[in-house]
Amino acid sequence: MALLTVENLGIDIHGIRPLDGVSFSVDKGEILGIVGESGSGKSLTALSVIGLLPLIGGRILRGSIRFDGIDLATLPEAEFRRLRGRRIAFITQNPMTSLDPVMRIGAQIDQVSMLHLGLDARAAQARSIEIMAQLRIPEAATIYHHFPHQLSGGMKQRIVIAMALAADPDLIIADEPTTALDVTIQAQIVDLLVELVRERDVALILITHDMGVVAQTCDRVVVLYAGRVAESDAVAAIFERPRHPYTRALIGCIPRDETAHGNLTGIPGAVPSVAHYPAGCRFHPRCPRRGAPCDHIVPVSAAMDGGLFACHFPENSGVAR
Amino acid sequence: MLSYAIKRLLLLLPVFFTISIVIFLIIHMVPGDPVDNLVRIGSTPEQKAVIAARYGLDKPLHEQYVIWLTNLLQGDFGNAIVMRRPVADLIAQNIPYSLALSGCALLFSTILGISVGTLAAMYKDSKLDQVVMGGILLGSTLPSFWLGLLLILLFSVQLGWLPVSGARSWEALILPVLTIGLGGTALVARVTRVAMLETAQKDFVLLLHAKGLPRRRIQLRHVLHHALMPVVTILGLRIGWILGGAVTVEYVFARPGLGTLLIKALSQHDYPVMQGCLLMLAIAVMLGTLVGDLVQAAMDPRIRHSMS
Amino acid sequence: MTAATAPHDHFWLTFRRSLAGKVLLTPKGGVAGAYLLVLVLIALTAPWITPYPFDQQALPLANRPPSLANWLGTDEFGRDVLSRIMYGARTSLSVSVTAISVSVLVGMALGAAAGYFGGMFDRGVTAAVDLSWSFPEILIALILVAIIGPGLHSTMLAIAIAYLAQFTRLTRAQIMGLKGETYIEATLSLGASHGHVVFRHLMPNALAPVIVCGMLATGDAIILEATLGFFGLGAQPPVPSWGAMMSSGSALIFTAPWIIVFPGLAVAITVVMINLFGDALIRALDIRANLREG
Amino acid sequence: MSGGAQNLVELRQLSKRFESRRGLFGKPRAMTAVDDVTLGIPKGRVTGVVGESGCGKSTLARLVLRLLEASSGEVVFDGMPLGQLSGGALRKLRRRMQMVFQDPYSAIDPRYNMADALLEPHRIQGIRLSRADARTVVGELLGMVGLGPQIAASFPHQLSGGQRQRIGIARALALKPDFLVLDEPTASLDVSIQAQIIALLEQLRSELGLTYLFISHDLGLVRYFCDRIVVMYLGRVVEVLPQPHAAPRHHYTRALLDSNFVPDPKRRRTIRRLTGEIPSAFDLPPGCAFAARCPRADATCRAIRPDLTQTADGHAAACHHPL
Repeated sequence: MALLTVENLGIDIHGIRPLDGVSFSVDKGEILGIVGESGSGKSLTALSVIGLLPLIGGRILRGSIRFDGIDLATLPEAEFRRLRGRRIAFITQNPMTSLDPVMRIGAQIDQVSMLHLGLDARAAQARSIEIMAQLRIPEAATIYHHFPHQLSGGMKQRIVIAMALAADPDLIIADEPTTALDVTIQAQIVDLLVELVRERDVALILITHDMGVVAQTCDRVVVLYAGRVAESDAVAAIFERPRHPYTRALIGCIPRDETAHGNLTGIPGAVPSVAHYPAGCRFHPRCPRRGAPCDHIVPVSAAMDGGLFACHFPENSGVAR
Repeated sequence: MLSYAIKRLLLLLPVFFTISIVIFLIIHMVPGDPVDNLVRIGSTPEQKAVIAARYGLDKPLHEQYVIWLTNLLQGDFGNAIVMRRPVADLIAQNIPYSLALSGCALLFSTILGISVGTLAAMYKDSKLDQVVMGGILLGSTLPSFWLGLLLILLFSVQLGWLPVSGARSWEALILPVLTIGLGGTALVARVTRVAMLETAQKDFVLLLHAKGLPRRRIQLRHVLHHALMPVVTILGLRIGWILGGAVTVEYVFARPGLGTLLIKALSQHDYPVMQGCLLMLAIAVMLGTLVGDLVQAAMDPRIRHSMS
Repeated sequence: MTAATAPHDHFWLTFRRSLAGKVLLTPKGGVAGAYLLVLVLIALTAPWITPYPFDQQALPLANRPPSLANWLGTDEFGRDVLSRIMYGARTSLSVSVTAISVSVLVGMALGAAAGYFGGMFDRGVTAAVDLSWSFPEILIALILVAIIGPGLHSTMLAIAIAYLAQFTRLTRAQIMGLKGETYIEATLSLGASHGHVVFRHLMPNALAPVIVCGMLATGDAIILEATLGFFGLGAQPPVPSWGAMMSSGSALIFTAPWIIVFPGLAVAITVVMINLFGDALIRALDIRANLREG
Repeated sequence: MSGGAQNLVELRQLSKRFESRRGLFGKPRAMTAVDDVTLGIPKGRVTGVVGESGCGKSTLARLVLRLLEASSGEVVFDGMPLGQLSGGALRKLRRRMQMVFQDPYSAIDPRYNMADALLEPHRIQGIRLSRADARTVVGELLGMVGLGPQIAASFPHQLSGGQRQRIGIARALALKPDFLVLDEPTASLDVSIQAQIIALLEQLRSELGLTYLFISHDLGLVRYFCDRIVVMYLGRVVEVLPQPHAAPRHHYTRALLDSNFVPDPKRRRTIRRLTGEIPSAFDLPPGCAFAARCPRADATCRAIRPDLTQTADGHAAACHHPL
């Protein structure tokens, strides 16, 4: 039994349904990548798991989210609140805007341990400074008294990570934690996250649009396209023998050293918006392998060698086109 | 923080001089000989000469200004032409009434406006929110002098609960404060509501939720703090609104005060009194802005640090 | 609705998608639009449609409460209050619309020049605007009227100057914001002149918020006109204006409250309607909701 | 400079300083966004400029087209020093050098439909077109960037990011320029669209014989797309790679390369931390700007600024201890 199992998740936001039948699971000590382009529903998946959909006017329509034996999809808000920040922590995309600008750094980290672990102010401060030091924040005791605007982007993201660690969570969800950062800083933060998972034995869901980040960090991957799971598998398998044409195309969009000129072509067309999802397989208008059933029959998710894919004409599976 | 306050105060000096020049020039912008504007109609040439010498009217304009300003800074605002008393006395006599009225109205608008705006934002789109929005619309559109007259009609004439006019008792303060306060409340409530709703969309609020903080604590401690910053700005900047409201409302309720004095001076063309009143109002506006800035700086470390 | 859409349907569809449709088909926008249309019609045709001439005095009929003959009562000279309110709409509307139009035009020119070219000119304009913005419009108008003397023309001028800061500030802010848009830089990189950038891109895009703000300010200007009139500094007798009517009526509040209640009501309803219409316009144009806080 | 190819554009000791002041009482401070850059942009090739935020790459792009006035130094375009041209002559010359911008969402006036947007370059340059000609021009430009003629009547908000960027490219090509500055043209697009746009740019270059200056923060992309790579750090050129896959000699380029996430789980990089943060461009150290983060930095590096020195193969690096 995995730590978190999401099954057949569907949500509704003001009458539109941006997620449809999303399933995945993640266990302790494991990094699960959820990868997709804009509008794929990857951030909404994160909000569903931490129960913050109502903030943006959304609700869970169907499916279950099982976390350590608790069904989060039906958990009352009062109980969910005690889980949030305590056992499930969240790291947001843009560190520049994720900290309260009028509150000292330290107080923002203290909040978590005081609220969830019942620490007094002194103990919370000691704990916060210790975590900051573990995250290799130089002069943690000084930075503790700083305000957010006095720190760089990379440092702020470390503070956000420190907040996530403050109550010793079991699961961390990081929503594009490096997208807003510079390349060299990105590498620092990603390395830090990987180290955390290995050292603390937590589960990490890493949401990203970057197949490169996935390849370098994740154990398993879920590829989302237009609110549905296209494919999920172990990271090595996904890159070695992608079954869904979208997965292959997405990997092919990132130039490598050996990519020859003219071989980077992208995927034709554009990512559909929620209001204009096509019928059948949502990828079919852009798919090179599409056939007769693709434009009206939704492909059922099939399992093979530990991976799942939803395609009528999968690659690398012996099914003829 | 102290150095910030001193710097802000220093920044006000050029503003003060600009305003004082404008007010000084009023007397020269009015058609006719400035001397005629400073003496009673029918004064003798001797009387005119005395005034002209006193204000240095035969000297170049900039020297006149220096004389005028020096007198001002020594508390000499000149003599009222029609009311025939030192302007300083008139102002000193009237200012407590205006301070009481504006102070109460400001307090009333701030407290009620922030509470109502916060409630409306927390229960957005509810019946309560709709009622508040309607109240805001009315409060910000009804002409204050008319509202004052209606309140007199209702509470003084029909119900007989409160005095019609004057300033003899504290009850006489209620209707004027209400009249000004409604407009002020509407302004504060509108800014508070919009700012709360905007702040609630910010990333850091999402992260506060993700940390598991209770919703109410997030709203009242974090979101409200940010929402109050624009409120303070608006209040500081538009403290003149309250004072401007006071001008008309004092007149409607026949209360003594700077507003009544100013209107009287305007209609009697009593320029020294006019200048004195305007100067006092200008100083009040400047102090309002200063207090607004300081409160802002106290609330937001980014502003405090921006100047050092 | 199949391929053969009737012309009528086509018109309806076009209307619904047009700006006018988006404003007028909301409940608030529709009611406010209808009221304002009627008010403008009354103002235009007042000389021909009022029950009585506005200056017809009948001293024996003075201070009569509302009756079938005089729906809204009569004033201290026995003049019909309803007729005077209808006539007053002419004064109030023309004064405020003219004043605000002048203010918008001058403010846009100043604000655009300051925002686009920056430098010393911008700093001067900004300082003047900030200074005048912190003083209430009523105070500025009072001083101006005191200097240039009472009357309709000075009221207009006073209102125009009192609101100048607001439009200059808004236009400047708009231009400053738009200046950062990539399409401005893109246009410059094509070799465009400043004139092209200002008149083909910046001004057209800055226009909508300024116009809406001008619309809302017209409501405030009506109040300002009424206030000046109330102090006896606006329209001079016998020309009726809503403010002047209340000025003469304020002494009679205990005996003939209708003289003051109804003109005030006319001001209040008109201003509320202008605001409702402005809100509908803001929504239809999808402009920032906090436009009102300047 | 290198490779024998003739330079279409030459930058000579180009610098740009921004003066700023904090508040009324603050001391005026100067930020050097671009510091003494000398560079040739060879005709018909793709020159890439790569660096992180604050390295001055976007400022450089604007200096090259004289959309910003340089503080010192000059830009020579096809033998003409841009700094000496009059306003009118410069505006005329803009036909030959164009720019594609980072943010396609705000690159087109929201009030313009695509036909108007595509015809604006002609209008600005005072080229009058008949109705029929205008329609042909719009059709051709749309076709050139792979869009259908029905797009002509749409407004920006009706188009996707990728479509808008295609329009941005078409506008830049409308006057048949020789030289395009591409300022992170794919940075705000989805990866699948980014690859489309890059493919389009490659195709256009070979068809039209264009010269590109490609600005990016993505070393992987630059290495794929460009013939020659210029690495910038805090306003200075620290390395010029004559071929995209040449081994780096500057430690910063090495770090950038190490920070790249290769999309291959079998080639996981060993965790090698580049410590420290990018310093503020306001108070630059006297020596090598990278010294604070460099594993090889010593006293010399902190005190003396290394010059960009070139070897025979056209490879240049500004480092006291090159790799």
